[in-house]
Amino acid sequence: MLAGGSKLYADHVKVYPQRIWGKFRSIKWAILAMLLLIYYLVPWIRWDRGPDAPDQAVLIDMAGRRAYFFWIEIWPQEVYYLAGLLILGAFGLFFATSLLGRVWCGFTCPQTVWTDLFMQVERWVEGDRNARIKLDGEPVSLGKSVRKLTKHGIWLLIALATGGAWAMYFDDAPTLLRNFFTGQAGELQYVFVGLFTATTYILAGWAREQVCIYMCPWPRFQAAMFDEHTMLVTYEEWRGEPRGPLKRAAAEDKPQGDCIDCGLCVRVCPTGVDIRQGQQLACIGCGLCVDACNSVMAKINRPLELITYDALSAQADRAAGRPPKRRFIRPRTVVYFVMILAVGIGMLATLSQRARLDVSLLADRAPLFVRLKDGGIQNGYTLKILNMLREPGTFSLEVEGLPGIETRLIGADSSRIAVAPDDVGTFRLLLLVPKGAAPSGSSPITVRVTNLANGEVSIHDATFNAPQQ
Amino acid sequence: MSSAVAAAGTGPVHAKHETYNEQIVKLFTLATVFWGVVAFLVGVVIALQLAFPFLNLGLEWTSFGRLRPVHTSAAIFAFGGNALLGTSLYVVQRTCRARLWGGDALAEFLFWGYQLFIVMAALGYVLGITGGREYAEPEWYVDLWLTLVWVVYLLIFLGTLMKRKEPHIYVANWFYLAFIVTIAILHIGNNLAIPVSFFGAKSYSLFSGVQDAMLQWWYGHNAVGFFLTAGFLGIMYYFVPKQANRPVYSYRLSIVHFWSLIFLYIWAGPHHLHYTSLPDWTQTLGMTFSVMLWMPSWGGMINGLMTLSGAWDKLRTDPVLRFLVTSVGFYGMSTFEGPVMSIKAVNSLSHYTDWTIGHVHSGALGWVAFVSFGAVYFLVPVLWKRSGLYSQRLVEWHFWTATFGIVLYITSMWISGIMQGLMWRAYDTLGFLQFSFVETVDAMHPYYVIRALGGVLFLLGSLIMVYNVARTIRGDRRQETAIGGATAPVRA
Amino acid sequence: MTDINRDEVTGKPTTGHEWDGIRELNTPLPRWWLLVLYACIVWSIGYWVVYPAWPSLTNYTKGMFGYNSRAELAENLAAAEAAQSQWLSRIDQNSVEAIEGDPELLNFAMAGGRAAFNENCAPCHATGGAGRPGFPVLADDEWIWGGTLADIQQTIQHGIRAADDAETRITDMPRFGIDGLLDRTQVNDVTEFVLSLSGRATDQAAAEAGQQIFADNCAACHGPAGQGLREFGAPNLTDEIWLYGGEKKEVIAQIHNPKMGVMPHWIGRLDSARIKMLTVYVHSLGGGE
Amino acid sequence: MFGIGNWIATILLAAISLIGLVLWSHAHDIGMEIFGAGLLFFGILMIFRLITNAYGNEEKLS
Repeated sequence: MLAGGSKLYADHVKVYPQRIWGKFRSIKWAILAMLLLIYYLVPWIRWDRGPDAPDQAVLIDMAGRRAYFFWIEIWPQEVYYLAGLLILGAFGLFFATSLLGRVWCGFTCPQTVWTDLFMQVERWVEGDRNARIKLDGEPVSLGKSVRKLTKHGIWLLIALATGGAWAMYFDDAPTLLRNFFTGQAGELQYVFVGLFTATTYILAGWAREQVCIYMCPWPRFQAAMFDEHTMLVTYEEWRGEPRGPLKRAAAEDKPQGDCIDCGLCVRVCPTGVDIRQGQQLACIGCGLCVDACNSVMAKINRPLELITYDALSAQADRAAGRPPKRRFIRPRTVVYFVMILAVGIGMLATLSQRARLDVSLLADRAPLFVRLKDGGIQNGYTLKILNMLREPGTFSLEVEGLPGIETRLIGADSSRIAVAPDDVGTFRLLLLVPKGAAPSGSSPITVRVTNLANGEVSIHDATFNAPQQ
Repeated sequence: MSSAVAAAGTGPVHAKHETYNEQIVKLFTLATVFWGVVAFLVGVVIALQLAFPFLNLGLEWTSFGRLRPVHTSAAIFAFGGNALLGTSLYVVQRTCRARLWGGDALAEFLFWGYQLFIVMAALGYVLGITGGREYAEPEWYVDLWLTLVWVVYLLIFLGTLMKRKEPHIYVANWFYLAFIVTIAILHIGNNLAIPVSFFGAKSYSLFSGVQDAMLQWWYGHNAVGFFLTAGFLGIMYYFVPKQANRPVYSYRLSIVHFWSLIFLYIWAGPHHLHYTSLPDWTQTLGMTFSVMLWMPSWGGMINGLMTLSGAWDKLRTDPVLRFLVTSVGFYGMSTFEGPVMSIKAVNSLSHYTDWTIGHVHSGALGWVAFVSFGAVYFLVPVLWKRSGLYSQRLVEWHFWTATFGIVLYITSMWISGIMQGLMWRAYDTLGFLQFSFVETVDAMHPYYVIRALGGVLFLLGSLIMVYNVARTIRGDRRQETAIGGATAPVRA
Repeated sequence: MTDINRDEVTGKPTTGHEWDGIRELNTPLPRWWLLVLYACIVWSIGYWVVYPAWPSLTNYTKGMFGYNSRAELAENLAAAEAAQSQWLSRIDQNSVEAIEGDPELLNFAMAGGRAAFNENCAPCHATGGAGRPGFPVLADDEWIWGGTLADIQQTIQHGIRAADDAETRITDMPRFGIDGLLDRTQVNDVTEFVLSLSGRATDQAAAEAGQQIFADNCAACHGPAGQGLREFGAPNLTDEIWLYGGEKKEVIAQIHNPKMGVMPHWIGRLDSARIKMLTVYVHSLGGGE
Repeated sequence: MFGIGNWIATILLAAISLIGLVLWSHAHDIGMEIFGAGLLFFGILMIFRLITNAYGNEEKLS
């Protein structure tokens, strides 16, 4: 069914973004530098936790099943903080997007940051837009090969550093670095570093804007969050059109808009869109075209901000000659903000108040209860005491709720239970109620574990089972 | 012919052509909305049962085990099925410029016969009559009835295609036809069973052991592939270009991704049986074909999204389009997640955990339900000849409550699933399993509550839709300012 | 296809078809899409070469390294075993009493004992030692052959009435009814007496008559007061625990034609470390002495 | 107006109703009873629907 002579696939139309200076470019550089510094340097920050614990400030220790973040230590049971972070991230994204448009895409998304970095390398090695287009058009030569190899070499180095830094979040950074280059790192570590090196190189070097246009689902959701008060990168069509070259306007005495159709806004765009065609899915909202247009408008003495980062409502006001109004406080942004605040405060509160002693008590499922010789009823439990402190703990155990209930702990004394630092103590607990004292079926009891050193108490509700009568 | 005459086609200016049977599409649309609410409601109930077991009420008919298939079947076959049947009958008439083959009586038989199937299946589940095969729980007598109804469906659809007045068959119809034919094969293949008696409900599968399991997941995964993917791609291929008023992005892509999808999907079932007694070679094939499915699946996403080029700004002002586009976004996410989860190393962590539940729901809620909502919002004013929906603002409200519901649902299931997987495989320093199963169940509790909350939000959204649809059918139009307010002004 | 229509917005060619107002652009496939599809196919082919993949009529391709998941599982299990070998040898070298005294070893033995119990013992004694009719509850404090660590270890090693084990414990209760040692009234009377030991007699006169019969026939093993004698594996008849049921007809049945349980010996089937862990585990279930 | 297609449909529906009746009367369990009754009423109601449609159309035309 293919039309005769046409190819099966479309060649990728390569985008050659041109260098530009301006307000948004400076913001982008600042954010890029900050994010990359954080990413590469954080694994190297040390944090003293005592002799038995890793001294890396931010570390996800898979084997030890702990996550460390400066003074915070997360146990597997506490991954709900991760849930909180994800929800916070989602609301943060909603908030920023409804307020400021696709700032995530344009400034902070890893895809954008690394692509920007790679493009800068490209510009440095191969020159700016025109030089690159010319170079790509040339036949293969020694000079061209050297330039291309240099570029790809630097890209690969950056990619390796990126993949390596990723692995360092999961392992002690200095040890890993040494082991990696002496060939002593684990197989899995090489695989992961290789994987992240490859993806960084391919995504930032080759795939670039195609990731944003075709693959990433986020832009669809973000674009669904705009309203007329959202700050967006747009072209002020009402004063730009009809566009035309500067000279023609003077010569022909026709109505002429401010846009001189120089095309710089298209040439600087990292995704290759023409913003003058209105809102489009490929626009990541980075604002480089605003810089480009302003540089031209300043030269030809026309008002700036023909391409502008502004709310549609404000533009409508200006078009109608009214003073522009921007509404940042809207029901939607307020709701998002309140949600962020609520989740954030909730997380901080639980984090500061969180227990460093946790008790889990599991009743035996089989047998639910046992009748003893003298007619008493006995229940078996597995008691786990999680001592999350970095010092040995001694605990006492009391059980309340039924008359005459007796406690028997296998292999330990229930008034002095020792648990190693940063460890889980597992004990078998038998509870015994004399004949006739336990009501039919299950009855509630309370188990109280006290840390004898600091008095921290953990109370656990449990049930005691007796035969149905 | 009375109602049909009134419902004369509003299509292009081809005078004196046949009129369309829109009465039947109306019925299916109403059934979609009705069963949607039922499915979401039962879903909320069973989600709450997992978090608060006393809600099982101590009755066998309301226990989780019996209500769970009611939820899945209501969502897939009642809500999704009615949406597919309704839209396919609408689309095939419009894009073939032909009235339904077989007359109105046959179409009505299809509608009521399908509803009878749903009611029979659901009653059976509640009473504890089940074939015990996931997503194919109905017993043999209901299976036979569905086979009859499905053949009628196939005949109507094929007959209409045959008498079309367009020279070519539109791409949505390829997907619908693939869905109808394959579901018929899967349904019959998976439900081969021998009844214990002619007048009793119980039957036993013709197969046993690992063959039986393989057949079940050949069916189970292709129910996802051909019911929930191919069928709903048919919906997307008609309603996205219609609502955006833009041409489909790429005809060539639609051909290539259609055939690659159809060819590859049918192999993917064994990835449900990794690390079981299924032979290794079968597991390998299931996994590799699932990975190869990635791009064919994404072909549909690209075609859906890129169709919007040139109409992107409508997303800001048209909440119906927002439903359709977001659904395609979710489709892209879950068809990426799927191949990843089929990889054996990942599967060893994710299998049997809530991650799978979250994955299925990002597809079912995000893709299937959202694209169906978009289609319903498109169809109701057209079918009932209204100037527009009662309220665009309410569509907006529906969109946001449902989206928040999904976000809560899939994030909670994602985290709890990974935690579950990690806890199951955690060994203590002595080399023994660290957690007993019930400890992992205990750890799930907060996530089950969050998930139920997400479900409640989704249900609320669908009730907003019911209200909006009802007022639209009554012919009301709400006074409200247009969404988007000031649009980019153009110099006069 | 000479007359290619064009879309006004993008200027791209369409296929020229139109259905209900919908047209199609003739956009070629995105190159990256095709490349990734090819890459996935190439990866799959590579995977097929390395791993078992394609069936023939009689066999299937085995892959370059002959991988199969059963062998992998066996390797994992062996590795897990090896990782525990240090612990197991410590268990092996210590007595059961010493194991119970050391919190670390106790912890290990309890976990290992539970695994071994669920695999080997639970079929009869039920998980957690909950017992089944005819199979003693191991979580209570009634022991037929003794509930100290040494007793339990002995029982596990050699079993009860086990075939092929010289050291196994064997006693037989006479078949009083079937072999005509006692007549029907006597059985009834002695049953009433046994029930009276736990205060449940229904016929006081018969119970009194049964006292002498008990003294003549049963006391030798079960003791004069019916409190049981562990050397003979004779259960305590005065408490609330009945292996074969405590209802009158069940007691009669046991006197008339006694059931006598058999437990296999485990020495030779389980290594000594595992038997020790089982001992400690069973001892911890609820009634260890 | 009661065309040949409708006659075929009616006969088929009558057959479905009869099968339903037989299933209902011989049913061994509640599931088959409900199914039989369901088929019976489905067939009868669909036949009634066909009849009302046909007469309704005739009345409208006349």
